[in-house]
Amino acid sequence: MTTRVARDRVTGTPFTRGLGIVTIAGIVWLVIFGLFVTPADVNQGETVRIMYAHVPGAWLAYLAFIVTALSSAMYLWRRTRSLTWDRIAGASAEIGVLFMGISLVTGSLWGRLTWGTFWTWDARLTTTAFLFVTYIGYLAVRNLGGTHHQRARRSAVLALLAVLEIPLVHFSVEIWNSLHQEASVAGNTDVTMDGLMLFTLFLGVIVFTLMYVWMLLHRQRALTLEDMLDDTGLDRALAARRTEAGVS
Amino acid sequence: MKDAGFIIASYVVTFASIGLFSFAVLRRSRSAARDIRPEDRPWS
Amino acid sequence: MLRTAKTIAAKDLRIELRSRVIANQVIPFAALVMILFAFALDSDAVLERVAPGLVWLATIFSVLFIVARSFALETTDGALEALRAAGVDPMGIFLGKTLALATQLIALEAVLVGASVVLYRADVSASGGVLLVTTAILATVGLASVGTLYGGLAAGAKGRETLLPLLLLPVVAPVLIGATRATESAFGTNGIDVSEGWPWLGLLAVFAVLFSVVGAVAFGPLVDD
Amino acid sequence: MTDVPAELRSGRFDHVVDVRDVVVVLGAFPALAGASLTVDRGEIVLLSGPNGAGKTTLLRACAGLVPIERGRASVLGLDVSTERDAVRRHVGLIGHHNGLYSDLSVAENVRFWGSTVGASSAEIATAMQRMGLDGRLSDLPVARLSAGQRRRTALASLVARRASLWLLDEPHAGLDAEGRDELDSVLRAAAAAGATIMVASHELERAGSLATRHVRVVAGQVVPVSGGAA
Repeated sequence: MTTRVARDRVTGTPFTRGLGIVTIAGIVWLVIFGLFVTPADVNQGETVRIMYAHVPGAWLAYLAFIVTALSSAMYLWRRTRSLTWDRIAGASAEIGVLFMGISLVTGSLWGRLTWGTFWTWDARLTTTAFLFVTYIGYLAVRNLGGTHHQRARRSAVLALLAVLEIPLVHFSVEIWNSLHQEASVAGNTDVTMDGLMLFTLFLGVIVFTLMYVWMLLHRQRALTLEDMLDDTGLDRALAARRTEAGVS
Repeated sequence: MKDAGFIIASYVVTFASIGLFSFAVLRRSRSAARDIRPEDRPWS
Repeated sequence: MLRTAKTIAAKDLRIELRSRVIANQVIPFAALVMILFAFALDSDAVLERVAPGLVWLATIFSVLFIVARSFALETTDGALEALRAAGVDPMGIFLGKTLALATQLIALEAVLVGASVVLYRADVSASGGVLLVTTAILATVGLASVGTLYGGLAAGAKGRETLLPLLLLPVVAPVLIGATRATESAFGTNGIDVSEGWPWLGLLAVFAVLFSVVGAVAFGPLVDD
Repeated sequence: MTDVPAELRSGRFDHVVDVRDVVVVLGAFPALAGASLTVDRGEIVLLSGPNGAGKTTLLRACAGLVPIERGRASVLGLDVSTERDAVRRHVGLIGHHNGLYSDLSVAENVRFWGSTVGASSAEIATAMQRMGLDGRLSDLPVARLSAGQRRRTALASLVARRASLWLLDEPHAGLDAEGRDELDSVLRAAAAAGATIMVASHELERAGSLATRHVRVVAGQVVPVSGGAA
């Protein structure tokens, strides 16, 4: 029985299972509504359908980075120095980098169709690209090694520094951009959303948020297992060293 | 009909990467769990 | 704390005075980059237009080398660890190393501005000169602070040569933007008036203050394991 | 980890070094696997044992340089984990690295380390003199010194910053015979004046004659020496 449990739901619980089923149903619903049920936009035409995948993805990336910052702060603030906060921060940053990468790709596909260009140096886009690189750096620092608590403190400080950096980058790019006044990309991209389109967008945000919670729980537990694995390895090595000492 | 290709591509990119990531997480935790007793897991 | 900072800064500058690694290697490198830009862009008109940006781009690349050198001093014979082991105030270490770094950067920037006057025909008026000096000071404080902060984090790590640019370059983007725009006004590039440069200094000042204060607080936890 | 008894904090303590069941993990390797040791004021304790047994890690644990995973260690009544900065100011560790700047001269290095605690120039001159570094040698850059002369410069730096617990990892390595005698007499004088010294060494003959007590470190634990040497 125990082996079955170990095989079947390692990082899962009844809660995450239920959540997973709801999420998958939501994804199916979202895809059907996004691709087929909603009407084409007056200005953007069919292109607007990318938005139902893009906007929730971008929202999620920002949410994930906010969670990273908050749990890093919690790690440093709480006297217990609980590694759970650190693992939540790490797991959330990984998911954030994933979704930011996805939304950069979907965003540039959308941009190519609407603006005729994959990329524009608009403040929001540029900040997003910087955010992406910054958190790749954050993940690199998490893998530097050392003890769990060394990793936790280093990366927590770094995550808080990133929070500081982002508004500065955004602000500077914004005023840098405002000077250029190059005919800002194609004029007529305003979306006039009808009820069904708005509903689908909200549905996307909700479905993606559920998906985020599911991924975060699993990733956080996987990190816990990996950390525990280091520790059980330690117990065994400790026992081995003690016997060694007894023998000599 | 270039639009359709782009639209479908963006959906595929989104859900394929999410699927791959989730799959990798589950597989890594499964291999990590081999040496840990289920009753030691704080969430079960 | 200030005594520690003074001691550390004096030590770093004395080492540079003896070894002349920055003077004989990094500054020539930066000047070389300016010359290579001229080959690549190949037109006086273009060069004149982009000269301010090139000065700061060359500075930021050189910062990577100066920071790496600054922490190589500390790690080759375990001096940084010895400082930690002696309970020396990390805030003092941070301020001292930042101060030494800033001094070296100012010398580098002077050379680069000189090079852009000679190579790219940049033109500085008296009022532009005041703006330029203020810009250089504020940008330098910011660059030296983040450089020391992330340099310390990367110092002991494996793969520090590649980690440092990955961490540092995204952070210094505001300095690059602000300093470039201010320098454009100081040079009068594209007929921009000197007075248009001053607002950019606000950005540089915010960056400098923010990262020198935060750096002083965060340096200890980042370096100390 | 956080509940240090009040009487230890106030400066009244039983032992200068008090290490209890300490586990230190480097990577995934338990470099110390439950080590216990007490050292009193004025002692010169020799730590011997095979390579990789944990001698260096034990010294680094006493200096608050490695995180203690389990167990507790205190130095001068200060907890090594929670009052690390205070511990460090009283401890001088010389390991495989000397912590010197090779572009600076001997005098500049010693002065630098002395000035981190605000030592006077008289103190610094004395420190160099006691390590035989006065005269011509003092103006040479460290890069041009022999290994033995560098070690003496590091020791002089330690004297200059007034450390009261000295943790020396293989201090005799690389010193010539004269330098070793000098080193031993300096260490004895320092111990007599109230410093506490722990020496990790392979060279039992040399370090054994210096030490007032001898313990072995084996497989990450401290074991008494059979036969009770010195």
